[in-house]
Amino acid sequence: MPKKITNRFSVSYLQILDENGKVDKKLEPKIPEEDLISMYRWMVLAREFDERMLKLQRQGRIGTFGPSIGQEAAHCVPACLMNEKDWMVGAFREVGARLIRGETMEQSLYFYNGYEEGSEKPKGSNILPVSIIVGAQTLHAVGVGYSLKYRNVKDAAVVTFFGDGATSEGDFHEAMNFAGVWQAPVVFICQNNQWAISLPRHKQTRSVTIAQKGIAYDVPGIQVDGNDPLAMYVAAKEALERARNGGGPTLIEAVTFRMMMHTTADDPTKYRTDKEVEGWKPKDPLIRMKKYLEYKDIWNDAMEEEMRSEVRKEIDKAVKNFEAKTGFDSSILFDHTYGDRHYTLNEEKAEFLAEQAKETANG
Amino acid sequence: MPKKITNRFSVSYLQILDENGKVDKKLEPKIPEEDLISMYRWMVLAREFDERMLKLQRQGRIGTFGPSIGQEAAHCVPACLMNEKDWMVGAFREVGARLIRGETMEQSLYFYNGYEEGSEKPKGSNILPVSIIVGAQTLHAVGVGYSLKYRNVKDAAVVTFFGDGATSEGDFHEAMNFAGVWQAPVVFICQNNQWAISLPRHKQTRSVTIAQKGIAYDVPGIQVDGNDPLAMYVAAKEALERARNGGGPTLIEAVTFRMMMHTTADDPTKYRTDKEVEGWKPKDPLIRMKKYLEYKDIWNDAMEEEMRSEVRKEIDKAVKNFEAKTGFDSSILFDHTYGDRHYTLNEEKAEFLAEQAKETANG
Amino acid sequence: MAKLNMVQAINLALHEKMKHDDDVVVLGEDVGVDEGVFRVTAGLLNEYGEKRVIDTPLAESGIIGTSIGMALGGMKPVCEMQFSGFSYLIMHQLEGHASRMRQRSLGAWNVPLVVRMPYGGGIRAMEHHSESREAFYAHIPGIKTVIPSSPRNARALLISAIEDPDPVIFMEPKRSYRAFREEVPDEMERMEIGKAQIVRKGSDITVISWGAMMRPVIKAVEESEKELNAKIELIDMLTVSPLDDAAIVESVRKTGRVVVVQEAPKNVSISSEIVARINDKALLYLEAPVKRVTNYDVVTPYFSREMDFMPSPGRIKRAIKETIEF
Amino acid sequence: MAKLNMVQAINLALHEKMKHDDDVVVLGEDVGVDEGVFRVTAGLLNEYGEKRVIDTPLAESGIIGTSIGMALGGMKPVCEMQFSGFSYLIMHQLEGHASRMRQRSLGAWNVPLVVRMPYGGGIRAMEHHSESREAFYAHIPGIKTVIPSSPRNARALLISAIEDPDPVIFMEPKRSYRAFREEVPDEMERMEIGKAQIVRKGSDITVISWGAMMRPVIKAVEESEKELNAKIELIDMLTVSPLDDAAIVESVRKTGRVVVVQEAPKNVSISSEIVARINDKALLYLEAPVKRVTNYDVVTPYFSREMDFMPSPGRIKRAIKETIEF
Ligand SMILES: Cc1ncc(C[n+]2csc(CCOP(=O)(O)OP(=O)(O)O)c2C)c(N)n1
Ligand SMILES: Cc1ncc(C[n+]2csc(CCOP(=O)(O)OP(=O)(O)O)c2C)c(N)n1
Ligand SMILES: [Mg+2]
Ligand SMILES: [Mg+2]
Repeated sequence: MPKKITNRFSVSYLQILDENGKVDKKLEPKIPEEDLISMYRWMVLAREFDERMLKLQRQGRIGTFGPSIGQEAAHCVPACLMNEKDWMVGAFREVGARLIRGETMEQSLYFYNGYEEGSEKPKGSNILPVSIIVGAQTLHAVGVGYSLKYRNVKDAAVVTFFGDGATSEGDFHEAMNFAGVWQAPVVFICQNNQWAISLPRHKQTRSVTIAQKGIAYDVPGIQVDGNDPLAMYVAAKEALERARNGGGPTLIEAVTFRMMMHTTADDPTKYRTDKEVEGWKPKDPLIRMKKYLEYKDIWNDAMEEEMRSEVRKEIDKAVKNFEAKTGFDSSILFDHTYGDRHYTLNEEKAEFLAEQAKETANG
Repeated sequence: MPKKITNRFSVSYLQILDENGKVDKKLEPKIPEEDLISMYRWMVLAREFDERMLKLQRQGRIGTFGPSIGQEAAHCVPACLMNEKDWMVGAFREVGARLIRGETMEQSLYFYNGYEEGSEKPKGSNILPVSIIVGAQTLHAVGVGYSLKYRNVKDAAVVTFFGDGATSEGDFHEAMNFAGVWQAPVVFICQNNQWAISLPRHKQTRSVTIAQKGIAYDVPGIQVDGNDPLAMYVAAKEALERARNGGGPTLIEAVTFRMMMHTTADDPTKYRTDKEVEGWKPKDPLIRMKKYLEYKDIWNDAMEEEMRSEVRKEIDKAVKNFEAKTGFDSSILFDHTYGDRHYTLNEEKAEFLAEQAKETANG
Repeated sequence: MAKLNMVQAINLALHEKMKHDDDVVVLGEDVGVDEGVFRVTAGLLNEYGEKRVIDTPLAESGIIGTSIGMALGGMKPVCEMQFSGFSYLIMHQLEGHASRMRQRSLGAWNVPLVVRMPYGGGIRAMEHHSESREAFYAHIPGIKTVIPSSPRNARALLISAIEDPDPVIFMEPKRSYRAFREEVPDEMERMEIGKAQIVRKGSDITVISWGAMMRPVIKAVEESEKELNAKIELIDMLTVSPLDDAAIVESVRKTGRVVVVQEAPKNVSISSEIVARINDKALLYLEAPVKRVTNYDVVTPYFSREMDFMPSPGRIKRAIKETIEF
Repeated sequence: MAKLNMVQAINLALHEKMKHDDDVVVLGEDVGVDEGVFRVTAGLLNEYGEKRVIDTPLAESGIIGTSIGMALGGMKPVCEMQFSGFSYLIMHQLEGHASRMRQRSLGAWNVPLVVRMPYGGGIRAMEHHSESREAFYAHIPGIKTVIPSSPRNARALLISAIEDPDPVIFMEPKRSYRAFREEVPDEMERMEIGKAQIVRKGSDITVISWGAMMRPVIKAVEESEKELNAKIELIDMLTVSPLDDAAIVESVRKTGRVVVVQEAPKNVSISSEIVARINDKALLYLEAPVKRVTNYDVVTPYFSREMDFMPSPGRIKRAIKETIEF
C-alpha cells in the first residue's frame, strides 16, 4: 500500500579498533599516552579483581557475585572519561567503573559479603549504591540529571549503566522518555552482553539493535563495539560532551559479551554453548587494548608484567584489609531506618539488643 | 563523526480523504455502500450518545464521563472492521467502539452512573470492561492475543485502544515488546488526541510521531489521519489482516483531537485556547464522512434527517430503560469478590446486611 | 488568620515552602498549567516557573523514580500521584529504593521527598479514584505515612513533611478537600510527624480514626456523647506509620474501651495494627474487645454503591454504644 | 510415595497439572531453558515445549499483565516472579485488574492465574532477594495468598491454586526449598485454600506461623514442650488471606495463650491481623497478651546481618516461655 514516508531514522555502528588490532585511521581518537595506559591498567585491575572475587566466592569468603569479565571496555572506558562532577548511577555489573570513580576494593568486598558498609558513599565521588532492581536506577539517573541542570552545575553529566535485559522494563522506557522531554544530561550505557541470565538477546526484544530504541524518544542512539576501547572512548566522549553542553541524553548500545556465569549462583552451560563463548574470546577488550598499546609502541612485556604484579599486590592488600575488619554491628541498622528516630524504633532496638544478649548467653 | 549507518527506518503517514472532502484516488479503498453508511451511522450514534451523556451528566443523572467527540473515526471505523472472534481491549474513550462491538447503551449508562452492571460482558462479544489505569490494558491485549494463537483460534485479532498519554507508561512499552517477541495478533490503536488532560502531545514525549515508537520493538507503525475514516479503514484493515494471518502486531497512531473536556470534571480553558479547538472543527470526521457519502452519491439531507431521528429515538429508549432500572443490590458484591466464598466473607455479608437494616431503621 | 478549606491550606503550605527553599520543586501529572486536577497546586507555576513546577509525562514510576534522583541530587521534590489508586505503580521504587537508600548506605545517602496523593471515596468518582490503601505504605520500613484530616493540620503536616529528612507519603482525604473551612494561622506552623492528636478528652471510651473518617467520626462522637451521656476520648492518628502507640496506650489505660474507625478494608490494615499494639502494650486494661468499624473486604465498589460500604456515622455510633455497653 | 524436597514437590505439581490440562502454561524469566533459577520448572520445557513454557522478556508487569490476558482468554497461566522482591512491580496489575475483574463485572469475567514467587531470607542472597511481604497481597480483596511450608503441602496447595477460580499468590519459602525432604503421595493431592492446619495438638498455648518460619518454630515447639513440660498446639496458616480465623479462635478458646511467629516486619502485617481477629472473636479467652515474634521494622538487612533479625528458635522459645508464664 503506497503511503507517504514522512520521517526517516537510522542507526549507526561504531568500531575503530577491530578484533585483529587493526585501527580505522579516519576514526582513531587522539588519546594521550598516559591516559591510554591508565585506561588499560584499570581494565586489567577490573579483570584481576573479578577473578579474585570469583576465587573468594568459591572459598565461601564472599557471597554471590556477578562478574563482568569481558565487558571491561564497555564500562571502564566511559568511567575513565568522567570527572568529579559527574554522577555514576550503575546497576550491578560494572565494578571496574565503580573503582575508577572512587569506590575502594574493600567496599566492593563488604558489599559482596553482605554488609551495608559496601554501599556507603565514597568520599568526594557521586556513585549511587549498586542497584539490583533491573532498570529502576535509570530513572534515578534522569532525576539526578535534572538536579544538575536545575542547580546549574556546569560541565556535569550522569552516566547510567544497565543491561540488555533492562531495556525490557517499563522503568527504562520511562527514563528514556523523561530524559528526552527534559533534555536531561544523561548518558545511557547499555552493556548489551547478549544474555539476561538465560535469555538470549533476540528473545529479549525483536528489534535488531538496542540503539534504535532511542528513536522512540528522539534520543540519539548509537551501536558501538563494546569490546573496542577506542570506539567506547569516542562514543562516550561525544555523549558526555553532548550532555555537559546542554545537548541532552544519548543512548549507547555497547555490544559486548558476558564471558562468565550470570552470577556465581548460575550455571550457564544449561543454556548456552561453549562454542559461543569461545567465539567471543578473540574479541576480548584487554587483548585488543594491549595490541593497540603495542602498535602505538608504548607497551612491552616487561611493563605488562610489572603492572600485573602491582595490580595483584593492590588487590592482595584490599583483601587483607577486608578480612581484617570484624565486629560489624547489627544494631546500627535501627539508627539508619529514618533520619530521625521514632520511639517505637528505640523500643525495637532495645528489644533487639536484649534478645541478642540472651541469644549469646544461651548459645 | 563518521560512523557506518547500519539500519534505516521510516514512518509513513496515511491520509486518503482530506478535510475538504478530496479523495486520493490511488489510495481509495473499495468499501461496499452499505458498509459506508453503516460506519457513518455508528459514528453519528457515538456522537449523539456522547452529547446525550454530557447532558445527563450536567443534570446529575450520571457521574463523571469522558466524551470522545471528534475521535469517532479513530475508534468506530476499526470497530466496524472487527468480527465476532476478535477481542476489544479498550481504555475509556471509545464508547462508540463498545457499542459497535455489542455493548448496549444501557450498559454504558450503568457504568457511568457507577454501577458494576455496566461492566458485565455483553453476550457473544469479547469486550473487556473499561480500563482506567492508563496503559495497563495493552498488556491484557497481548495476553489475549497469545491465547488466540495458543488455542488456534483462526482469523482472530485483538484490538487495543489507548491514548497518546498512555505511550509514556511502562506498561505500553512492555506490551509492545512482548507483542513483538511473541508476534501476537494485536492491533495497537493509539488515539493521539493531542492532549492527556492538560499535557500537550509535545510535552508527553520528544518523538515527532507516536508511530515511530514501534521501531523500538520492530513492530510496524504507521501514522494515520485519525479523522479520516477512509485512512482509518485502510490502516485498520491492513493491521487486522496482518494480525489474523500470523503477521504479528501493528501500531497505528490515529492523529485526532479531543474536542471536549478531558472528563466532565475537567475545565480545558485552563490549558488550551479556543483557537486550537476551532482549528480542528473543519477536520471533523463526521463532516468528512458525510461529504464522502455525498460525493459517492449515496446520501442526502433526507436520509441524514431520518437517520439522526432514528438514532435519537434509540438513545431515548436506552435512557428510558436505564432510568427505569432500580433496586440495585449492594450486597451482591460479596458474592463476586471470589469465585468461591470464604466464611469470613459470609460473616461480613451478614454484618453488612444487618448494618444496612439498622441504618434504614434509624434513617 | 484565614478560614481556608483543605485544598487552600495544602496549597498555602506548598507556596510557603517553595518561597523559602529553592530546592523544593513540585512535579506530577497536570500539576502545572492545570494547577492540579483538584487545584491543589494553584498559582505555583505562575509564581515559580516551569523548572520548579513540572508537568511530567504520564508515568508514575517515572515521577517517583526521577524524584528519587532529584532528592539524591540535593533537591526536595514534592511529587504528586494524581490519585492514590495509581500509586501502586510506584511500589517497587518506594520499597526498593526510596525507603532503603538511607539504611543500605548507613546514612550516606538519603531521599527527602514527599509523595502527595488524594485518597479515599465519597466523591462519586470512577473506579480507582476511591481507594484507601495506606496499609501498603505503612508496611514499608523507612517510609513515613501521614494522613491529615483538616485544613490546619494538613498545612502544618505538609510543612513538616517537606522538611522531613525521609520519604513521606502524604495522603490527602479528597472527600474533605472542600468539605469545610478552618482557621489557619498566618505564620508557618509545623506539626510533628509520628504524633497523634487528642482531639477531645474523655474517660469512658477511646475512638481512634484518621483522614476522611474524622468527619463522620466527630459527628458520631458528638451525638453519642449526648445520647449515651458518655465522655468520649477522640484520637486523630495523623501519622499512620510510624504509629504513635503511646498516645493510644495512654488513652486505653484510662478508658478500657476502644473503637477504631477506618475507611480501608479490614484485613491486614492500620486498624489491625492498632488492635495489635493495644494487645502488646495495654491488653490488661481492656474491658471490651476493640471494635473495628471499617470497609468490608471486598473490591472497592463503583461509586453508586460505595457509600453503602463506607463507615457511616450511624454505624460508628452503634459501635460506640455496643462497646460502652459491653 | 517418594521423598521429595520442596523444589521437587512444586515441580511435581506443575508437571501434574500441565499433563492433564492443556490450558495450563508456565511463564516468567528463565523458567524455560534454565528451568528456573531454583530449578523449580525443571523438565517442563522439554516435556511441554516453548508454547507452554515461556521464557519472557525481563519485565514483571509484562508477565502479570499478559497472564491476566491469557486468563481472560481461557488459559490458566502459572507465572513466576523470579524473587518476591521484584513483585512490587506488579502491584498495579494485581490491585487494579487481577483482583477486580470478577467483582467489577459481577462474575462475567474472572482471572484464574497463579503467581509463584520464592520469598524470604536465610540463603545469603543479595538485596531484594530476602523479603517477606505477604502483607501487601493479603490487604487486596479478590486475591488469595498461599504460603506452603513443606514439600507435601506445597505440592497439594499448588494443585489447588492452579484449579482455583481466582488469582492466587503462591509464595514459596526459598529457605525451605532444599532444606528437607518429605513423603509426597503418588496420587495427586489437594489441600483447601483458606484452611489452616493444626500441625500438633496441645492445650497450654497456641503457636501460629507459616512458611519458612515453620522450621524454627517446630524446633522451638519441640524443645519447649520438653523444657516447659507443656502441651503446645501448633497451627500452620498455609493461607494468609483469606485467613482461617476459625482455626485460630477454636485453638485460643482452648489454650488462652498465643505466640505468632512471622518472618516479615511487625508493622501492619499478618501477625497484626491475627491479633486483631483474636480480639474480634476470642478476646475474653485470652490469659496473656498475644506475643508477636517478628522481624523488626527496619529495612531488610543485607545478608550478613539478616540472621540477627530473623526470629530464631531461641527467641521463639523465650516468647513461648514468657507467654506460658505470664
Ligand atoms: C526487576 C528485576 N527483575 C528480575 C531480576 C533478577 N535478575 C537479576 S539480573 C537479571 C538479568 C539482567 O539482565 P541484563 O539486564 O541483560 O544484565 P546482565 O545481567 O546481563 O548484566 C535478572 C532477571 C532483578 N534483579 N530485577
Ligand atoms: C496510571 C494512571 N495514571 C493517571 C491516571 C489519571 N488520568 C486519567 S486519563 C489521563 C490522561 C490520559 O491521556 P491519554 O492517554 O492521552 O488519553 P485521553 O484521555 O487523551 O483519551 C490521566 C492522567 C490514570 N487513569 N491512570
Ligand atoms: Mg545482559
Ligand atoms: Mg490523549
